[in-house]
Amino acid sequence: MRYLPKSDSERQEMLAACGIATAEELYAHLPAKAKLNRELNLAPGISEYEIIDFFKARADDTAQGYASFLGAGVYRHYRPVLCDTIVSRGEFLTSYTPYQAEIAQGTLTAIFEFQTMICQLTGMDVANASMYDGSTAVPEAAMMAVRVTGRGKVLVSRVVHPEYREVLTTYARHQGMPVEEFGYHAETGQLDLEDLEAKLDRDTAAVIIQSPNFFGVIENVKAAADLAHKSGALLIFVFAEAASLGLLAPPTDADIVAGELQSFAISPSFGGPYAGIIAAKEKFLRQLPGRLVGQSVDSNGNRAFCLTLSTREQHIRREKATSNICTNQALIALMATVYMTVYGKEGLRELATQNLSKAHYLSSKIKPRFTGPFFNEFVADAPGSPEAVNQQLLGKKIIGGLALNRFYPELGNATLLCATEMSRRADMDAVAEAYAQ
Amino acid sequence: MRYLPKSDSERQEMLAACGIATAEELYAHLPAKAKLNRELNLAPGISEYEIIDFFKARADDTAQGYASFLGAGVYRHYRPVLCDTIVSRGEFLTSYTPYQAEIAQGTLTAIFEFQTMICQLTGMDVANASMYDGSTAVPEAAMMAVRVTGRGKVLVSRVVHPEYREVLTTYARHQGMPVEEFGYHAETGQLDLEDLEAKLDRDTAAVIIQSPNFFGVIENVKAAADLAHKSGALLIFVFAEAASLGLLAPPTDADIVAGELQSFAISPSFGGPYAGIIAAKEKFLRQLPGRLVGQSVDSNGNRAFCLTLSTREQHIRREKATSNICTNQALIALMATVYMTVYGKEGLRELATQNLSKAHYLSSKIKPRFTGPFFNEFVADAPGSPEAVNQQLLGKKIIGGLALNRFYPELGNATLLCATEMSRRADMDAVAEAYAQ
Amino acid sequence: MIRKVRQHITQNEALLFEESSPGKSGYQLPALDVPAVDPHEALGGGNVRDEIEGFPEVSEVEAIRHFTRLSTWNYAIDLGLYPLGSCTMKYNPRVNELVARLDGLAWAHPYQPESLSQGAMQVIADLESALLEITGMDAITLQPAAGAHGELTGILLVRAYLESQGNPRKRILVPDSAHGTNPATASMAGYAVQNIKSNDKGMMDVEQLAGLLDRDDAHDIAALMVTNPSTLGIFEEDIAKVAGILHSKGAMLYMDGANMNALVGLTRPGDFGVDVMHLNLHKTFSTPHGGGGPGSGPVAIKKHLEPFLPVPVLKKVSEAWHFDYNRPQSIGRVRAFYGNFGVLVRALAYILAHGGPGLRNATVDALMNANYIRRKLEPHYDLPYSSPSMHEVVFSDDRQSANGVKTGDLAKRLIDYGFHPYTVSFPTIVHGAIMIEPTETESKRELDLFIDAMISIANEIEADPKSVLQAPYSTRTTRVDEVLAARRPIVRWKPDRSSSQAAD
Amino acid sequence: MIRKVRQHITQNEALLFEESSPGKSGYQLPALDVPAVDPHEALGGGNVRDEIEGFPEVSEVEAIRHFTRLSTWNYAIDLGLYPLGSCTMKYNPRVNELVARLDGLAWAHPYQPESLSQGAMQVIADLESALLEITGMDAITLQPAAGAHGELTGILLVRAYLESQGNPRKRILVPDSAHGTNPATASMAGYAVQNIKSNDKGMMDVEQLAGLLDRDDAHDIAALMVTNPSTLGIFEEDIAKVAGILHSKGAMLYMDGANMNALVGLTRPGDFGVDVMHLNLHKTFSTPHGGGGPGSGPVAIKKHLEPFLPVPVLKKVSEAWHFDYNRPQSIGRVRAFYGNFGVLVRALAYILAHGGPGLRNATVDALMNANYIRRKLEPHYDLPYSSPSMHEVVFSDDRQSANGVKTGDLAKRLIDYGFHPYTVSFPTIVHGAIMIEPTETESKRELDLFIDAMISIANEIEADPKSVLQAPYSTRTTRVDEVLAARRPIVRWKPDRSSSQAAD
Ligand SMILES: Cc1ncc(COP(=O)(O)O)c(C=O)c1O
Ligand SMILES: Cc1ncc(COP(=O)(O)O)c(C=O)c1O
Repeated sequence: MRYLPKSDSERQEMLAACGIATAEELYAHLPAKAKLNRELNLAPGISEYEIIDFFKARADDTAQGYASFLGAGVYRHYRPVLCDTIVSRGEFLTSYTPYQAEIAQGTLTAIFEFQTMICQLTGMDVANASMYDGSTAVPEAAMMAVRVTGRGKVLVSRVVHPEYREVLTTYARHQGMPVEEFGYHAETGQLDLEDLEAKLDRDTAAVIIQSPNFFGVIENVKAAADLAHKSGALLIFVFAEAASLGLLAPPTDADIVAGELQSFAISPSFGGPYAGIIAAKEKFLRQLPGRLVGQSVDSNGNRAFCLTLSTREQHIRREKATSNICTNQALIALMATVYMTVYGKEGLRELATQNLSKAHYLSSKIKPRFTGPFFNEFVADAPGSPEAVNQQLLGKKIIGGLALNRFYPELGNATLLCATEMSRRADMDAVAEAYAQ
Repeated sequence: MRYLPKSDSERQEMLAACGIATAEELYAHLPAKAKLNRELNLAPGISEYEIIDFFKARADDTAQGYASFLGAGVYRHYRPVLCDTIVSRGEFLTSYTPYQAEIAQGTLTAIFEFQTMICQLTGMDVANASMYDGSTAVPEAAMMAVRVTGRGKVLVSRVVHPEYREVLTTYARHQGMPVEEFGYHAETGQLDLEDLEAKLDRDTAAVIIQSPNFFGVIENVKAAADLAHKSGALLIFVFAEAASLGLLAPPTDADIVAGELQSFAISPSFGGPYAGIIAAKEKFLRQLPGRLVGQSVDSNGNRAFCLTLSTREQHIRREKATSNICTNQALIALMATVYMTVYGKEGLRELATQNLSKAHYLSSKIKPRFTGPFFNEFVADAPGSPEAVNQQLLGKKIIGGLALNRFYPELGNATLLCATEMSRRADMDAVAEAYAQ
Repeated sequence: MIRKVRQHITQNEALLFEESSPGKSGYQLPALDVPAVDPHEALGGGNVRDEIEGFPEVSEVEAIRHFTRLSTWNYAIDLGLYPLGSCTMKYNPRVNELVARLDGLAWAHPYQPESLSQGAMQVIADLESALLEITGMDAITLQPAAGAHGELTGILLVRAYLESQGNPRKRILVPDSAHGTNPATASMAGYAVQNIKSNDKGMMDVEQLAGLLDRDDAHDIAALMVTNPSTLGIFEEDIAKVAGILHSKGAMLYMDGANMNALVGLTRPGDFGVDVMHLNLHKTFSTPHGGGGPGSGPVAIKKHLEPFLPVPVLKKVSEAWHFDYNRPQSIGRVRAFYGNFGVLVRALAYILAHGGPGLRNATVDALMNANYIRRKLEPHYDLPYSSPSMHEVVFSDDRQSANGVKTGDLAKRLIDYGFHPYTVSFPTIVHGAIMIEPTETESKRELDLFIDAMISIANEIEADPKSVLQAPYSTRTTRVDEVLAARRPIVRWKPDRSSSQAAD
Repeated sequence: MIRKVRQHITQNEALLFEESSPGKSGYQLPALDVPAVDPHEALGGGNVRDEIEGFPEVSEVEAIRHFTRLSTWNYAIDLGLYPLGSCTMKYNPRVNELVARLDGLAWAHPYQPESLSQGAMQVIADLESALLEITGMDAITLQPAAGAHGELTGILLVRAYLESQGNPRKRILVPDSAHGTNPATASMAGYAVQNIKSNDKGMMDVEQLAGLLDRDDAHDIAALMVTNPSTLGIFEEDIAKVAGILHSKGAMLYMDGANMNALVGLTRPGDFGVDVMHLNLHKTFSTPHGGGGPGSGPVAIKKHLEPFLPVPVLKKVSEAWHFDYNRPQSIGRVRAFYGNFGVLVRALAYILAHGGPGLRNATVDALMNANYIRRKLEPHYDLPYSSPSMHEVVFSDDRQSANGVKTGDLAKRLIDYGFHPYTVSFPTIVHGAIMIEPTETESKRELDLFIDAMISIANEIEADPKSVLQAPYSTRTTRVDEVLAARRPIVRWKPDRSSSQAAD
């Protein structure tokens, strides 16, 4: 087998060195009853060529070649070639968590840069080395707020990504952490400040809002923060569309930021792997979940980096750890780091402005349902059932917007349409035409 | 511009350091009449995304998705993923000719291994670091024979690849090196030994034969070598299908081997870049054209490699050099080196045997025109005009065989059909069906 | 004599922020094909940010050099043996990277119509059934993003099941040799953790366990979380018996499958009483660790837990794959969408490459490599447990620490010999643990070099223990001050005050 | 102080042949879907080889490690400045690698029907017209595989043209600053080479040339081959006049365009009298050098040479591209098929990325970088020619060799500072040449580090010249004995006699 670097005679030599005659003796001690006395019922191994063929056939049985106006937490952004070039280097791809700092400075330095860029983007003071994704970063942030405030409850906006909220619910359920939702404003599509205010109480550890929210609408972060702070709760700011940070005011009024970086060179890949982050104010540093890289010096006094504050983590603190997270999304975070580097200060802004322009071109032809300002996606009512208009668009090799009744039954025929820098005018015109009927 | 690592203020600083105020002063000394007083009439630069789009459109306007039975010097073999993985490493991709041995041991070691593998494959004693391709290796080998023998003329078999012969003719024409062709046997498709014998004379420096020859037929190398040697000429053995060397007897009777490695992981790429080689008996070492890597030691006595015997080459010997070649095909040779490593001793043989089996499956359904033994291609007469049968196959997304009348008008409707390990039985059956009509 | 490595020159590199200068850039966007919108107008001034202070401004060539230079400071599987115990650092086939990047898979949006997602869903389905065959379990979810995430999912399944039986119970038993994620998980799922001691064979103590489960308060034991083979690399011989004891009290057996690479093709958790387990696809099924992730932590279960699986569950409805959300007893989602799909693709590619018999052969080679190392190093290092080793072997630094050299120092010295260290100080039940897992993808040649290095270091420690304490000597970064890093945490770059003043 | 690099550990690696053992393999073929053929039966026993003695037998993981380890011993543009004069080592954009590998281009067979090759032919056509615009010439062939190959093609065109005029003539004039390929080419094309001296400005001596062409035997001068800018980095100010003189005698002006990167967008050879020239796409248009190749050496010509172009010539016939072979005056083929197509793709991608104005900006930056270095190093190194520098600058080791340190030693010391050396001892008209070409893709930061290094070495040579002679000190391979290599050439591996006996 091509992945096994041994000849049979070497195997014999090694078994002899172990003092045994046959490979079977290596596992002779397994309880007889537990032993599998047959081959696994899986086909024999196939060649590289056949593996590629196999997956090409699967890939052909998808939406290859379709334009798409889906967003809703997963965005089609162009992926600069450099991102794959860098993460494909064996030194990054095939290394482990950088516990041995002296031979992991490459990874450590890159993560330190990543943490820095996340702080610069979000206006926070500190950021961790990554979470699994945005959806799991949200409950981790909530748990952090609970630890920090000593309070138990979290309030979450109904226009936080529905799947993020579902994950929050799953995590919260058995931790004595009640989760309550507050509504949105039917006209603006923004969170309902009055409802929030009404639900805030002395046991509220955190208020969780997302901006741009699931409807694509930009929230008034300061107003929400003020309300939260007034009752002693923290504000957790969630973002699902990282590209928006190139243009939108950073959430400096928040206490904790939990976000999803998929937009930064991470392919949609049917839902993962992506990379989440948690960033926060300096004072919450020791309550962060996940890995952190810190700056130090080596024995020659040269700047060097290492994993730090690991007394927060499961491998030291066990049941008292800030989280059980171990493996994170390092390589994906590196991809995002390369992305942020390639676009840089100017590029992220221009990119965001292009997204804004494309979405507003589309909204100039399809009336948005909500009046709040939006970035690169917005809600619009389909002329009839969303399924019908989408079916029609599929005929033109266009995947239309997401039908929202799945998550918001009250919205009837509303759809969520997203345009990015990759959306072509002609396709947008086709969508507009379908909506005009 | 993304490839230019300077800000405008840095440019100003640097110009100031040069003692000038504007960039124009850098070329103010160019003769006024020679200066281009307009912008180049080329479109403004485009983004990476647009570049990919541009070439995807070109790529879509080709035979993408077609099965093919073309060979004739360019073979469809599977390319193991490792080949691109390795040559994509910046350390190999973006380094220059290894003149500075101390920081080029990676390239040097790999070339040394390449030279060794070529010797092992061909049965020769020495091999160079690569030539442009097979077609240019042939005249270089001929010139080498002229230098070695002090004779002027070369005899070349008509079943050496026609384009190789054309290149030979171009090179030979102005060097006082007459090139004469000898024929092939109408029944076996092998070179005509009688014709060769008749044309050999005391001025013949070399006899050039190819095996498998352009008809796919395996030659009797020893017989040709004996004739050549009897009259004091060298035998130059040419191969265009390197995969055949996995199975066929190496040309140990030859004095010089000139070959094309395209079959070893090098994509057809509309004709190039490929990699040629010249290998030879030890005694001709100093007459080899092109670069050579040799083994030596460093000042600590460790084994080390460096370019050697460069007194043969143009940068030292100028007009007396063995060739004018400078840039060669190093990266492509590296690709072939990885290929030979991945397949290895057993793999090349199994690969060749699969090729043999596929071609013989096809020949079990389509009668070969020649009786000589063949490897993975053979000549067969089309039922009518080759164009007609090929047109019909195109309808099934199959590219048929090469019409030979282009090079051998005497062969009428003959076509050259090639099957490799990548040829599928169903496609071969379709070809057979078309030929059966 | 150090045969594996030599010293060589390496490029230094500043941080990106230090290489930036205003106006340099590495990108170009296509020209807009729609009218440009003024952000202030479209969004309102208050919503528009100022420039991102300190953000990188470099060209493409500087970006590629930056990360290429950084990369050369890393050790990696592609460079040699990476014998981190418990981490299963095996060769990551490159074809898997290629197939995961095929457009149709890489660009599949999780919300695109199911009719246009069948290929991707088929990949999930194929992997699910292969993993079920390998584990002998009844059902599976691929949603968890890593091992620890799988643990949480698995324990939530246990909890939901017990709840459905009327009582979620309170405690989870965790052997003292367990990985830190096990207790951390139990606690996140709302359980108290009770540690249980291993016996002198390095295995669970069945008597003790039986005792525990015989006590009156045993009805509040929800489950036992056991790693098998344990983190000592030892197969829990009494696992089936333990399962029986637990089941008799209505408690569940959770198996941490991080070491499943020792079992594939030889024995199946489903056949020895496990109710729920997770797999680490990034270990057993060789998806790249990438400097710490991503991973994937599928959870496989027995029938009785099936109603509680996270939504959605993949289901075939009239010849087409379909995501089923209508699962009233589900624990809910543990992650958005369907898991780390790109990792799933790689794991399936790995399974296809090996095939059934091949997976078993790989397991056997992994066992052989570990036992070969054990045999060769036993004369030089203390082996605290003599039970048979499976895929890894755990020594202690007992003999070396007598000379003042601890496992951590020894590990640093190993770097000078050209190897990544083994896992240091884990499992904690072995004092000064030296935890070595070679995996099956190491050649005899590489193992012999490693063994020589370990023996040579043992000899150095006999001869001159002090010399080892300052190691490594051969890396561009010498020993890093981790204490300083934690005492004065600097977790992000900030402009140098002096230089930023100068720039003002 | 060396700021650019530090010492670091690097993996050693034996040769593949030394790592092989019988039965290891890195491949698997799909199962045959046709009956297996017995080679002996199909071919006759005499045609079937024995096993390939000594050929590698390693697994995939060993293969990837082998080449990855080897790669780490290389310097590369991706790691830093590579200031080889005349070689134009500029950044190689990675998108170019991607587009060259698109299936439809990479798998295009040169003999597939033209109707199914239009996309590939369009690439050739687009590149042809861009290069014609850039050079100001009338027609072009992309067939030659590299610069030297282009030279041969170009001189054969001259020869064919002159022959068509009745006499191919006998001599080619070559300035003493020319690259070795120029005289070697002339000789391969059947011409005698006459070297001509440069004047004290480092340019061609027009008087001398005029004299030569005034002589009675001038009618046997076929052409002058001149590199412009010359290998001194100096623009030949009198080039148009020289062209005039040559033309007046029926001789041709051949321009070696290896340094065309100094001219793109500023001036065009077609506008200053050149009849024929080659380009090095792997220099000016940034296709990767790959450790020595591949390249591409298009030849651009004026109208009168067009009938002689190699076959085939690309032609548009009723809206479709077509290869025209019907060219009775053609010199014939210089290479099979249509040239190094994959390199052409990359060059076109480079041109598209820059665009017209962008290409000119790149040229200007290249000039600026060279002149910046010149200014900064002039106080420390002897500058033999004071004419304005274009894209490169040539110093001599005059001041350093007074202390016994030659350009070659200095170059080796530069390695310790973290840089690839400049071009050593070329052009030969400068004694102890130090030929520096930074290219436009170097940042000020990197140039400053280089300048510091060069100055520091100059100082070292003043202080302690001996210390420089043993450099480099920081590479895993110290100075290699090139004399030994040439005296006792070992150009292939052979099994060690002692060990092979042991194996017998
Ligand atoms: C035994 C054991 N359990 C659990 C884990 C956690 O898995 P992950 O890192 O994928 O979250 C690990 C990984 O280090 C492990 O070794
Ligand atoms: C001035 C000059 N002419 C010609 C050549 C030869 O070009 P190539 O190496 O592409 O054959 C070179 C390349 O080194 C050169 O620098």
